[in-house]
Amino acid sequence: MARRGLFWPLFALPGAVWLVLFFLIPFYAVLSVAFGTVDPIFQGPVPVWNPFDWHFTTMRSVLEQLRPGQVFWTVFVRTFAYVGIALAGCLAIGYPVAYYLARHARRTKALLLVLLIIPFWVSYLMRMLAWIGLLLPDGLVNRSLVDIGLLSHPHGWLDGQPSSVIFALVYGYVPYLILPLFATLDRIEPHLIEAGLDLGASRFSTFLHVTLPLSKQGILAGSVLIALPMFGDYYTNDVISGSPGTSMIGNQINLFFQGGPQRTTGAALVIVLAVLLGALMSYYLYSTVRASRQPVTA
Amino acid sequence: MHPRERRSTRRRFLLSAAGAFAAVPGAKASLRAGMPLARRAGVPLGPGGIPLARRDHPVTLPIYHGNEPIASGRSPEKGPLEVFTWSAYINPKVVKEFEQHYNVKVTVTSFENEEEALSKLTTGAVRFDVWFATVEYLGKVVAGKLIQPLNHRYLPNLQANVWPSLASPYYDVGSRYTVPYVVYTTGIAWRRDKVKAPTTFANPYDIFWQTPRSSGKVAVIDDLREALGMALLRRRVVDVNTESPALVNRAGADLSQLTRLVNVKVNQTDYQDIPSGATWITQAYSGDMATSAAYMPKGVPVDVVGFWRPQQGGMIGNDIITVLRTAKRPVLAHHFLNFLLDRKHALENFSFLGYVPPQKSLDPQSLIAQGYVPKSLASTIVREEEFRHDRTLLPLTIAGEVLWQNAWSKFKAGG
Amino acid sequence: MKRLRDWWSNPWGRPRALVAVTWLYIAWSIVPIAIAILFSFNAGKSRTVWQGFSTRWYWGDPTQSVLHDPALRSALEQSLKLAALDMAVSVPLGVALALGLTRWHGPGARPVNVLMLFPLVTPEIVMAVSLLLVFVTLYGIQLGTTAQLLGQVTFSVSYVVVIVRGRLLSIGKEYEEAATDLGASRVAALRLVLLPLLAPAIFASLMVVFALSIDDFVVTDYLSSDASTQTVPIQIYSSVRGTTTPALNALATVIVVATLLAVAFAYVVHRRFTAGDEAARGSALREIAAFDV
Amino acid sequence: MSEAKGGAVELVELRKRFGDVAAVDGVSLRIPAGEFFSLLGPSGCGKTTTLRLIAGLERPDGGRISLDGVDMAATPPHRRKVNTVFQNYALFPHLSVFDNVAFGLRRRRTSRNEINRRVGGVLEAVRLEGLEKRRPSQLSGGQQQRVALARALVLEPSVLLLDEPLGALDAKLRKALQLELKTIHEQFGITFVYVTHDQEEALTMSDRIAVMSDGRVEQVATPEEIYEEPATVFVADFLGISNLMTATAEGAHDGRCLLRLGESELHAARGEISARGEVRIVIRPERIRVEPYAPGGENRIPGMVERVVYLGSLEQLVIRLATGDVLQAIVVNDGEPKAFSQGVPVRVHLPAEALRVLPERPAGEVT
Repeated sequence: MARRGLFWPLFALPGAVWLVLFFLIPFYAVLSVAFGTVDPIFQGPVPVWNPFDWHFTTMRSVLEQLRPGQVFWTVFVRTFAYVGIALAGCLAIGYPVAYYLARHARRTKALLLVLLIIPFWVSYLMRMLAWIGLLLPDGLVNRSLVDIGLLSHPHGWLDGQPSSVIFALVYGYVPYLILPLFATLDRIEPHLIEAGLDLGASRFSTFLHVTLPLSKQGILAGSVLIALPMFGDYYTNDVISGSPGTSMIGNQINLFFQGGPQRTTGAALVIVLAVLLGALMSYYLYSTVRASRQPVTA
Repeated sequence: MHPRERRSTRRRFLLSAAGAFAAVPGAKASLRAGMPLARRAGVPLGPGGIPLARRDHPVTLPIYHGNEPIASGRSPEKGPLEVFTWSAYINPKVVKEFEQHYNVKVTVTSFENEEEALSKLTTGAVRFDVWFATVEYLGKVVAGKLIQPLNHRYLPNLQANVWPSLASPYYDVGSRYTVPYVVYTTGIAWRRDKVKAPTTFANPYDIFWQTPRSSGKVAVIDDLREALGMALLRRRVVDVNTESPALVNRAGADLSQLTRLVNVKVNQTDYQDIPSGATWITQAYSGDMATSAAYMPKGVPVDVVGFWRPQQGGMIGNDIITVLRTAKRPVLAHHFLNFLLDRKHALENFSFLGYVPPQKSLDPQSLIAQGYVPKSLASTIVREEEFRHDRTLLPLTIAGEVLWQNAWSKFKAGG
Repeated sequence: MKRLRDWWSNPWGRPRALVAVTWLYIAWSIVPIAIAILFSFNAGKSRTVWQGFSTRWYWGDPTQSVLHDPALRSALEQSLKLAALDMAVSVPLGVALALGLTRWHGPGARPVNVLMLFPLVTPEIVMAVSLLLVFVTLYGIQLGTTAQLLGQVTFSVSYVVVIVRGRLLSIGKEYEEAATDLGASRVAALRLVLLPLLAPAIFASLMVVFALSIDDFVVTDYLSSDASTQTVPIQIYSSVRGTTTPALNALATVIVVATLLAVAFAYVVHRRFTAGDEAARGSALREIAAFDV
Repeated sequence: MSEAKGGAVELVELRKRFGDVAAVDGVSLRIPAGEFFSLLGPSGCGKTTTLRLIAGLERPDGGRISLDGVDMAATPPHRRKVNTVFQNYALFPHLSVFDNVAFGLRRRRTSRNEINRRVGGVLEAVRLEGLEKRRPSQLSGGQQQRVALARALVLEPSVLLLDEPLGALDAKLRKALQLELKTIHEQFGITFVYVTHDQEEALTMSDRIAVMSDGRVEQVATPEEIYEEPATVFVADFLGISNLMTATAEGAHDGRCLLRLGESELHAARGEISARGEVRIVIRPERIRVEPYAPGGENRIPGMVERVVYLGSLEQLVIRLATGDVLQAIVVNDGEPKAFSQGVPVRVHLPAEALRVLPERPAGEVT
């Protein structure tokens, strides 16, 4: 009978071991490096595995740089601003589209769904590549704007403009928002909306008082889902701007890891980022775990 | 037609001395790890206790017990020879010739930048025979026993062909660990058709700071030593290896000012951005500009590209080739080094790279005459005597590295 | 004004403003990609000025085409190789984990369940950094294809679990019970009944993993060792800002077309598998979209 | 064909808990071979769990299950000579009708010819010939139900377990299939254990019925007994509309129990006639005689018609007694002009032979 009890856990075992080996322990390695030392010659990180022997100098100095006016403060504030604006942009575009698709599209629904899914399957950097081609000084955007007289000479879209970076973030991440939003909106029973209309509410107020509250979970989950990777993004900024003036927190971490031996500092920054995002992450995990339990009880 | 389209990535790594990284808390970390920071009789010590090489302080690199040169008279091993270098930094034709000559296979693996290469080599994540390095890290890699001393019996071309000053350079007296590969200078490249020349400014470096309506069209090299070094030269600081916090921080602040003034870009794509017009003013390596002609759009003559460097006191340097201590084919590796120092192969490399090899027999004027380099870019040719008075980026103490890294980090953060 | 309001708020008509927004968005999202694909067929070197149709950047050009430029070709090969390996490892691993987590109600199930969700929400750079550090400081794993595969599987497996688990919950236990009741051992019930019923989800997982792997830049880049382990996104990243040729567009196009073909194929297979299963069939698109995490 | 093939099931003190809930709480049953045995009760009473315990799909926490005298505790479900028709049939959607039915035979490595023969035979028995190649989703509900039946029967089990097999079908189809199931039972002669919450279904089909509540068996008896002689308040209440009243019993007199219901005195000839103290008494609506109002009479209580519900062949009267109790009575609609209409005073006759005294269960056990 013991075999019977082990049958399903055995299925979970390889995956669980994998996650421990390649997710949990690696994260601990970041801690061990951030609170570890460096080797005297190459200044490479020497992890300290025992937490009782940890050194806090690196972290302390990173935290000092996080005070208002210091380097990391500037970068964090800029990152939060970019992500915040990009998120608002994504919602402003994504919500109406998801709403239309879920509520009103009928015959065209399947076609629209396919069209909305296509960008989802096109590599992120390919989509950036596409825009870079358009935004180059002699690209289509500049040429059309000059042709119709909106610009007197080509604009340097790729010359380190914060607006271009935010635009690219919106373009890059909005597909990841639309699908979860659509899923949520699609789940709202039509009769709830009919009930709203029946009870004398206008279309708009039905939306405001029925649809919007019911889709709140989806909005939050979708927002977290795209905000988290945006916080760690460095490549969008790299390919669209390349100027220090638009540097984000991901760029700083990348600088420490791919550009030099100061991985200890990089690891400390990673931990700071993870802690700051912890609230967002736990919210998302919480709602996901709760949602995944629903079908069982229903 | 030079098939150079793939050369993009190499640019980021050239001369990437202490590299594009920053180290806010590094100083404390290194003290904690017991770094030797003492100065002995006025000679600063670098990482591993090896004195910092300066032109007036030549350094004989120590040979450690257990890391001696290979014995003479051995025959080359069977391949494959594994070479670790910047991408497209060797003419594939030269590699093919070596393969045919020795009847071996050569695998050329490229890295993204010197720091990445170094950290991969030190962690044992990769293993190679030959490694192309920079002078800035030489002390470290010798003290850390990453590379092995050379046996000159296998390298007759070194004394025969190479400029005397680099056949036994001050950073490695007697060429115990290294042979030179190519030389280069760092200057300013600009579009003559878009902006005024650097020479029209009282201080030519002010072209970066004082060209109106150039926002987004100005770039510096994505290398902390080069970029900060340029800012130092602008302030007429001649010691580009200074460890004075005031000077280095001021240089950093000057660069940050560029961010505010012209949204300065930090990249390594000067060699294509100037021809394409994406950039009008950039800090540039001589070798990169030498190949401009290959990147000019149709109908734009190559002479719209200008390259300026001071008559005296500009930035100059060279790359080095080493044999790794863990090399599995050390004899073959020595032969490879010697092969690259051969005049014919050096010239083939030059035609591919645009970077001048320090060969005695290569006359700069003849390179221009033979059409390797356009006349308008004659200033990209490097001559041996320039090494006497120009500035070279050299190793720093750990504290110095940290200082430079901090200034760089601040600039890169857009602060 | 009134006419405008009526037009907007006609309770029976279609919400025209929403129609406009939706179609504008779709145009905005797809047209740039279409243009980039178009320029991969440019006869000239420009990525911005049309100079006639040609396939030189795919195979015509003897040195710079995707077929002939060793860097582009190797990036393409490495991308496809990693995607295949990632699918081969993470799908079985994820299916097993999903089965285990759905059917096992022991004390260990819940922590694993939560742990499984973490890779979905961890910023990629955090994962990349932690994997890099653990590989070089603790595991001694050489960077390169192996390390890249381990990294990709780590974030892919959670997607597989989420997709498969969703289907498992909708299937319920009764089919397995019926099978054991009819004399099938638990293993036979799994093989003959549960796995065939999971087939649509497994196909969806394969496609999602393929796309994740092909698309991944950060983890793959951090764990790459040399030029031979560069993938298409890395290639795009490192050369997109320069004056590269339309060969880069061609490279990206190959990947886009490969992905879309794979998705279309998966969709067709999905429909076949669910031919008798109306409930599953309706969700086919959504399952393929598979982001209802 | 109706020869018994074994299949005697015995459950002894069977127990199963899910968390805090005792789903099966000490069930003991003895089902002889060949019987059509029903487990009847409201949802959540433990009848399905009992069935699953017999099938081996759940492990009991305590007690014993034996089949033909052999303990089956250690036998996994796929080795038990017991098969199940699941509530929603659980037909494998990816397999054809033929493959669904052949599934179990293939697990037993039956030869191809034998499979063809037996599947053909059983499909004939359930009248599904010609549909072998269809997928379950291409069948009607009734056809799916038959496939599920065929799939289980083809394995020639000793016991067939049926978990609400008609639950998903419409009323008319249910009636037809009830008869069909009964025929198949007779044809195969094996034991049927039938779970249902539908009392009418249980009454029409079963040889015997166990009424369950809260994981316990309330009563095991033939349909007639269950209906006529409910052993407990629960059984009485669950089977049809019952008129339950609380009265005071004063013990037996001449084989009848003397009861006081308010002012009235009643005699009951059935049930616990020797009971004393407060008891529950029950009478079926159709056994109540409604008479025009007149004072007095044995077992007769005055009342007033509150409502008349027209049921087609019958009429249901809701009558409020002088004692305050409300009764339902059924009278045949014989075409006479309506004698009893709303507000009319009547006299209600509760015949002693129809009036039953129920044993009072300890407090807390009755829901």
